[in-house]
Amino acid sequence: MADRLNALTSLGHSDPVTREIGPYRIVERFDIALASIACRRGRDKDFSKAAKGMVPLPDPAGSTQGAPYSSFWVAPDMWFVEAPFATNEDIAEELKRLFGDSASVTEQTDGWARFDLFAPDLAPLLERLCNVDFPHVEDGFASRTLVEHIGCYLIRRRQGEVTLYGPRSSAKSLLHAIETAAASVL
Amino acid sequence: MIIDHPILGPRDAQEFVYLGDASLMNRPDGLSDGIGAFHDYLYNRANPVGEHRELWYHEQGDRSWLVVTRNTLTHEITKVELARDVARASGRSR
Amino acid sequence: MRYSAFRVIAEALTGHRGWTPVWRDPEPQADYDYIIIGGGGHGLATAYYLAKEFGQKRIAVLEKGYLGGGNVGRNTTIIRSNYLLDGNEPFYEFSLKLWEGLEQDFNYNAMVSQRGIINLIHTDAQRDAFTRRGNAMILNGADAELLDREQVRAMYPWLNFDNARFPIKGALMQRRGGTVRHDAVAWGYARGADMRGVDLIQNCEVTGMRIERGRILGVETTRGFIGARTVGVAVAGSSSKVMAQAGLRLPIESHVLQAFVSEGLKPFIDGVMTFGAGHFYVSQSDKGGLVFGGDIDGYNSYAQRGNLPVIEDVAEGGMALMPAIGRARLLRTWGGIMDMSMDGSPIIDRTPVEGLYFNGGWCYGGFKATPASGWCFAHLLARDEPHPTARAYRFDRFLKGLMIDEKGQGATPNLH
Amino acid sequence: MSRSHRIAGGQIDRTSTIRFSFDGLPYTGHPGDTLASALLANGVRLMGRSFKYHRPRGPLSAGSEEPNALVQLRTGARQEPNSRATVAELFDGLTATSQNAWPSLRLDAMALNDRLSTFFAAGFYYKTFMWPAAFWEKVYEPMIRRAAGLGRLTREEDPDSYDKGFLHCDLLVIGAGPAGLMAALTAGRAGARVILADEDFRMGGRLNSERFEIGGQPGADWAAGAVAELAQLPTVRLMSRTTVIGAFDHGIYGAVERVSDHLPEPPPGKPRQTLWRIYSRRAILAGGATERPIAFENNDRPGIMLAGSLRAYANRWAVAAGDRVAIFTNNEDGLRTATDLHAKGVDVVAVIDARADGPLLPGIRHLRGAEVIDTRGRLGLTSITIRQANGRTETLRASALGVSGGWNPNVNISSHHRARPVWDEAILSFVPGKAGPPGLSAAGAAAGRLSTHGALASGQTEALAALADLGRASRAQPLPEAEDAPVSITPKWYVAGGKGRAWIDPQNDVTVKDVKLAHQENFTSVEHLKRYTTLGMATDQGKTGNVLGLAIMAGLTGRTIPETGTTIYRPPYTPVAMGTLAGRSRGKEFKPTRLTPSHAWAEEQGAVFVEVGQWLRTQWIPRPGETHWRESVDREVLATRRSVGICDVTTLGKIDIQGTDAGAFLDRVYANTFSTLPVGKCRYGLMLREDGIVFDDGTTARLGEHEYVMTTTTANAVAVFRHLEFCRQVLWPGMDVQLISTTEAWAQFSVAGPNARRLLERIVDQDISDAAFPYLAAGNITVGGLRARLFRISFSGELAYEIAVPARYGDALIRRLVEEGRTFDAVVYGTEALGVMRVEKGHVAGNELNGQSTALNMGLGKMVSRKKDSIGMVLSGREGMMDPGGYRLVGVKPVAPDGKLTAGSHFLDIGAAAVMENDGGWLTSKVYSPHLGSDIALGYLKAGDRRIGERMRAVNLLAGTDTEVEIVSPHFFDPEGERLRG
Repeated sequence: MADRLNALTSLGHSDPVTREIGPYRIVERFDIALASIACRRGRDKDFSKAAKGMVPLPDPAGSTQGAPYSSFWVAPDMWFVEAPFATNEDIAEELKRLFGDSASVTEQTDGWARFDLFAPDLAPLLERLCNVDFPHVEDGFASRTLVEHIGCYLIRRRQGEVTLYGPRSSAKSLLHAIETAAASVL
Repeated sequence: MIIDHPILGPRDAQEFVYLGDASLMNRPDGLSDGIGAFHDYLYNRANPVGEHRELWYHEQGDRSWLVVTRNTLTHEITKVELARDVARASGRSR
Repeated sequence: MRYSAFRVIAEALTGHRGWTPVWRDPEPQADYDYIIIGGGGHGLATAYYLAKEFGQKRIAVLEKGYLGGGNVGRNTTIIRSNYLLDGNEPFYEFSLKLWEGLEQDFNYNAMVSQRGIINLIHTDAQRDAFTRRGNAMILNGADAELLDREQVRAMYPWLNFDNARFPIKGALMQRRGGTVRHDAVAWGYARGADMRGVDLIQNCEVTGMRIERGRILGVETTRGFIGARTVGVAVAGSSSKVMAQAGLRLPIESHVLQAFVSEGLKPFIDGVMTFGAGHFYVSQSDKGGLVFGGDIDGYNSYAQRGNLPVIEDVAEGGMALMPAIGRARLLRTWGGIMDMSMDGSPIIDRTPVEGLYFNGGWCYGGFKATPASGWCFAHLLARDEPHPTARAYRFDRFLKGLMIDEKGQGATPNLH
Repeated sequence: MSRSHRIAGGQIDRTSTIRFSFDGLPYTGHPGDTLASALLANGVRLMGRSFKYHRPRGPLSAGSEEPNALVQLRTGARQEPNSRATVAELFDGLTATSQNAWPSLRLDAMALNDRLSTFFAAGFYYKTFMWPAAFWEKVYEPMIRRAAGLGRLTREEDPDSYDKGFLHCDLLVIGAGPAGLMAALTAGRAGARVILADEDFRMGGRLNSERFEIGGQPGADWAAGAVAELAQLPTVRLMSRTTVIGAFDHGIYGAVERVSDHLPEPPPGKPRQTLWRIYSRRAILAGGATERPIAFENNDRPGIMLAGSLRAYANRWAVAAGDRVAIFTNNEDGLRTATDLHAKGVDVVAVIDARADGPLLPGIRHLRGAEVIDTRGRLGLTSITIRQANGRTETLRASALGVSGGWNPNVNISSHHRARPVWDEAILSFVPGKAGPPGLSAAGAAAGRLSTHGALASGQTEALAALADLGRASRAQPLPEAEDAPVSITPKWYVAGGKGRAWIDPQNDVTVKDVKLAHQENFTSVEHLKRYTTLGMATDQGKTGNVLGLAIMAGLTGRTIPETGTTIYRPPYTPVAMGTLAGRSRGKEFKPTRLTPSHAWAEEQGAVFVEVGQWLRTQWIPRPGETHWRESVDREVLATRRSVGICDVTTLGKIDIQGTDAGAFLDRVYANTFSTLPVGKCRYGLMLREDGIVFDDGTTARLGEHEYVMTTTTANAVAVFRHLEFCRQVLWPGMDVQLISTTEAWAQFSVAGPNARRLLERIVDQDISDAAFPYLAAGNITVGGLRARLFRISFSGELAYEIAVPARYGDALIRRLVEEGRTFDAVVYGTEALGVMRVEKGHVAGNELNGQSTALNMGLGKMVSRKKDSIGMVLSGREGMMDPGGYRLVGVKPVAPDGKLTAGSHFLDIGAAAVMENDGGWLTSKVYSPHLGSDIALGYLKAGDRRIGERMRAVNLLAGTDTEVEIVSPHFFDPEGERLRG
């Protein structure tokens, strides 16, 4: 058996980057496993039973933190489940075991580049990036949105912390957009 | 424009992709209906001045297809439904 | 009255007292041989040619608002015949030839200006497609040239050649393409038709059609019933609304197309240019305004106004192509209602109602088509048979699978 | 330079001095000045030339409605043509030059047009320049075009950056005059989220230009106090230098914030301007009113300006526009200018009042029932001639004349949804119509409430109404004391009887005569008037002139003004820089860039990349010594066919399709059948649009009983996914199917060539012998224990696989493949070689999948199953699409081996003339086949399937080439497909 392949971040480095621009800290995350779960038609009961106590199923436009599984809503009957990569690299297989045939599970870990944004007040940055009324939405708010023509998922962890998931192939363009906007706020 | 998504609330129309008249839901059956039925289904439109039921896809959102009732003269939107629900109600689940 | 330089000078020296009305404002008569519904470019051209070329009399044009208030008064004034498909190219080339003799024909200076149009190429596949198109144009008797990157650079060195997301690789050029002073087209045809006895009736909206035993007898209007043997509908933008009065559903959706003009600037762009990697096309008017446009807003609308996203999209295309216009200012935006057809091509045809004829579905090809559309519609009205160059513009092409789909987008009007 | 025209008071900071230049001459001003106020303070009145007649022009106004004082601002690549000096904030080092004048502003050769003006009446050009026909393009038009335009655009790239953003609020207040401030205070105090936007750099609106008192203190001070309070309110956002440019659907407003225009250049990282899209639940238009002139002979000279502006220059900017000032008014407000200037010690020579009665001004020569009939002064006003009530005419020396014809509420934004304004006889002007943008109401002068008290009161009233709508009931509070003078105005549009020209639109040189001519020629509809005379088409959109023109036309036709019509305004409220509307989407950032997993590796190899949609793909990888791209591509092709080649195919769309009905679902969206596909196998799928035209193609694999993974073309990935969701949710909502894209999740490489298996055996952990992993096998495998996928499919016609690993390992996999491939002289090939091999194999791709072609055209007609219902099945059977004489995919070879082919060439029979009647079709894709040693092509040829073996011509009339070709099967290479099964 050949030896193991090395992994690179979405920006093409072996280690994730962190950028500081004024009050803004942009942290690339490379340690999260991701998978989508979709409830099969007519299997709602089995689905929620399987999830109970294991995988949170937040309401539309919401997200829930948990251990090991956090998750956020993406579409009717569909959620993205997050877990630490170190312990849950095979997240899709785990979830398949958990949900059996009540759910369609798809590996998503490498489909996305993730950037966590930190600042005392992220509103001035986000109002230049996407059409989300950030000061108005609650913690846990999760939604797909457009950032400079790039379709992303935005999760408001709290007033000063946001997660952005963007398509892995566009990671550089996405980071550039965030950095440019941050610089123009200063 | 702003579309009041039945699940997500008001969302900018920029997040959506427009298809057209909601009559595009009523696809004939390929095994029982012929070219005439499909021709009328695919090509002819009422294209009204005023209230119009139309299909929008929330591509930069939750990927729901919606049936939006919108006035083509004022752009006022009076009703927004999940296309899946409308389709099921009209018996397309069979 | 005949217009000429001499006349202008003579009038100038006598205080312009001699100028007479460009058209009459007649009261509608009880009935006509021909009623043309729609006093826009196509309707006026139809009436003009019906009288001048086909020797017909007792013609009225009914306009719900003011003459030339349709899309002929709200477009980006471009003329060209750079089409691909057999069903289209001969028609648009016929139109371009009519443009070339138009001003002398109707003795009105519409400023037909053939300064050339280029469609930029950004990928090899685009070059292949434009090569196919250019050959089709020449095979149809039109002119076409394929320019390489350096030839384009020589024409417009200030385009974005060196920092482009989608590099310019060349262009398809039609030197006979250009622009026309759009309002003057309507006025020239109106004046010419009026001089030949056509009644141009403004502020007269058609509210219904009188049809008996499958035959049209006339139209109900805001100024009473007006009888007619033959009724031609040329109301692109409102086609579905008017034809619904005859109980017909059309393969057409109405969409808003926005157009834009900048503040007046000293000469910057000589010809017409279309961006191949975004929604942007531009020319510069004789007054100095950059006249430009892009994609339709994309949803059914009769509102004659658009929204901000398309304005931004067009500006993005403009800046990507010509970074020097960053400090030019957008002065005015406006919206016109387009008849978007199911294959992106027009319809000039009979209808199931005897004596009722239809002209519409012009998408945004309507302005450049004005002369040929008028001529061919007049031909159909006068002879009850299609003009050779408009033979393909039939209703039943969708039933028979003979679509004329230049863009290959299928039955999705907002993508044409 | 003449002496300073500064007077006492004003809102300029005299403690610091700003240097600037105009037409090369140095001047000084103060913070708080605009370019116009500073020039006037320096005694400069002449600032521009008009469009048609090149008449000398000075500022008409002190605001954004300015039609005359347009200059070329800044230098080099930062030049801004047509910049209004009346709103350009002065900054140190500002450089401005005049426009549309040669050789100089004072001595403009083109002013000859003014002498010949009688020949240039409205629309004269429609009546001449027709003979000889050819002369239009060759002689007349070039002449006209050279004269076109006012300002000049530099051809350099705009060096500044622009930004965009989104704002959300309960209430947007447009304009920070008394009405807007009171509205914002009312809503802000009630805790509503308020945005107050004002185009000026100093909030307060007219209060900054008047001497009114509010609540016992100067209006400007009250405004400053209100702004200070608003700044303290947590839910209020103050945005000065921000122009609301348009009202769009559902409460969305566009606004432009001039972030750095008051600075020499933007600070690092900062944009020049920001475009804000403001999402508001309610909005109040408090944009004030614009004064209009009265038309009289030679009313366009520098020194003649709107009375309210003359007053503004004196009160706000401490500038007396002239040492001897006269006023011509038809309403009470005009008198205020006289009083204010008089109070500031300026010599007011006379007030010419069109009204016959009313109280006389104390201490000022006040002539009632009088009118101005002419003026003098080539480059600036020197005297005016007046006619008094008794008919006596008199000439007065004057260097400034303030004109007031009444005030037009700024209804602009309220008409952006095409709502017609309505006529208000009391103020002789239009006020916002009822059917304006939903959620927008007007307050203050914009609503026709022209007194300060009226402004404050209506501001509060409208804010309370908005709060009620928002469910935040609040109570009215006592308003501060303010003047509430009634409007006293008499209709006076133009001074009749003269022979000369009286201007209505001074920028475009539209005069009363032009309106009369339009009427004479029956261009009486207001739209015809506008289009024929160009009235209102100038950069000010007719803010000062439109109503005047309308009124004059009404007088000529004997109709009332509302009968004559209204003109509605279109966005933007004031002109907007293109850069602002484009924001950050320009240059390389025009669209996002998508990179493949092998991008970094390919860059190291010096690969040439090509744009494929938003993707950058490797086109070919030159080796040292290769001078022509063909050398590289030929090598890549030959090496692949000889041994093995590797290609990054990650960009192909991948859609994960699961559910108990997944197979049945695929049967309906594909023309061919998939429910019968065994698990662990893949199959080529053909997808049609409902109109029977081919939509997309690709291989789809069955990985489990209820699990498929679909491959789409790179170009259609998004459109196919959208279409599948439509089918799933709308057409067949009863099906148990779930979809999700996995395009980005997997790094996928094609490994093709006789040694493909031997190479992969060194990579994967499983047995992939032909027995274990036959042609069209598909499944999950592992690479060094890492989960991976393997598909045995071939686009090249070789023994080929596509191997996929999680994207993060893509870089490592390409390096491993290259490393292990050395043994076999493996190459990595790009899209060009990919294209060569697929054409050699006769596979259709983008150029054949052109949205106009059927399965039958492609020779794939048999794939459309008629046994089941699928999208496009029925309509693909229409007669026009089943025509045996229709296009068929063929292969094309030049008869002479060195014959050249070009994609896009058309087929003609040998000896046939090059006319459309003889057109046989066209070449879709052309490549050079190193394998066959010649150009080869695919093409669509009428009845092509029946013409195999025949000779024709491939003609490219654009290049003048005409090549004899042989029509062959599209499968140039290994037609039996032995190699790919090997």
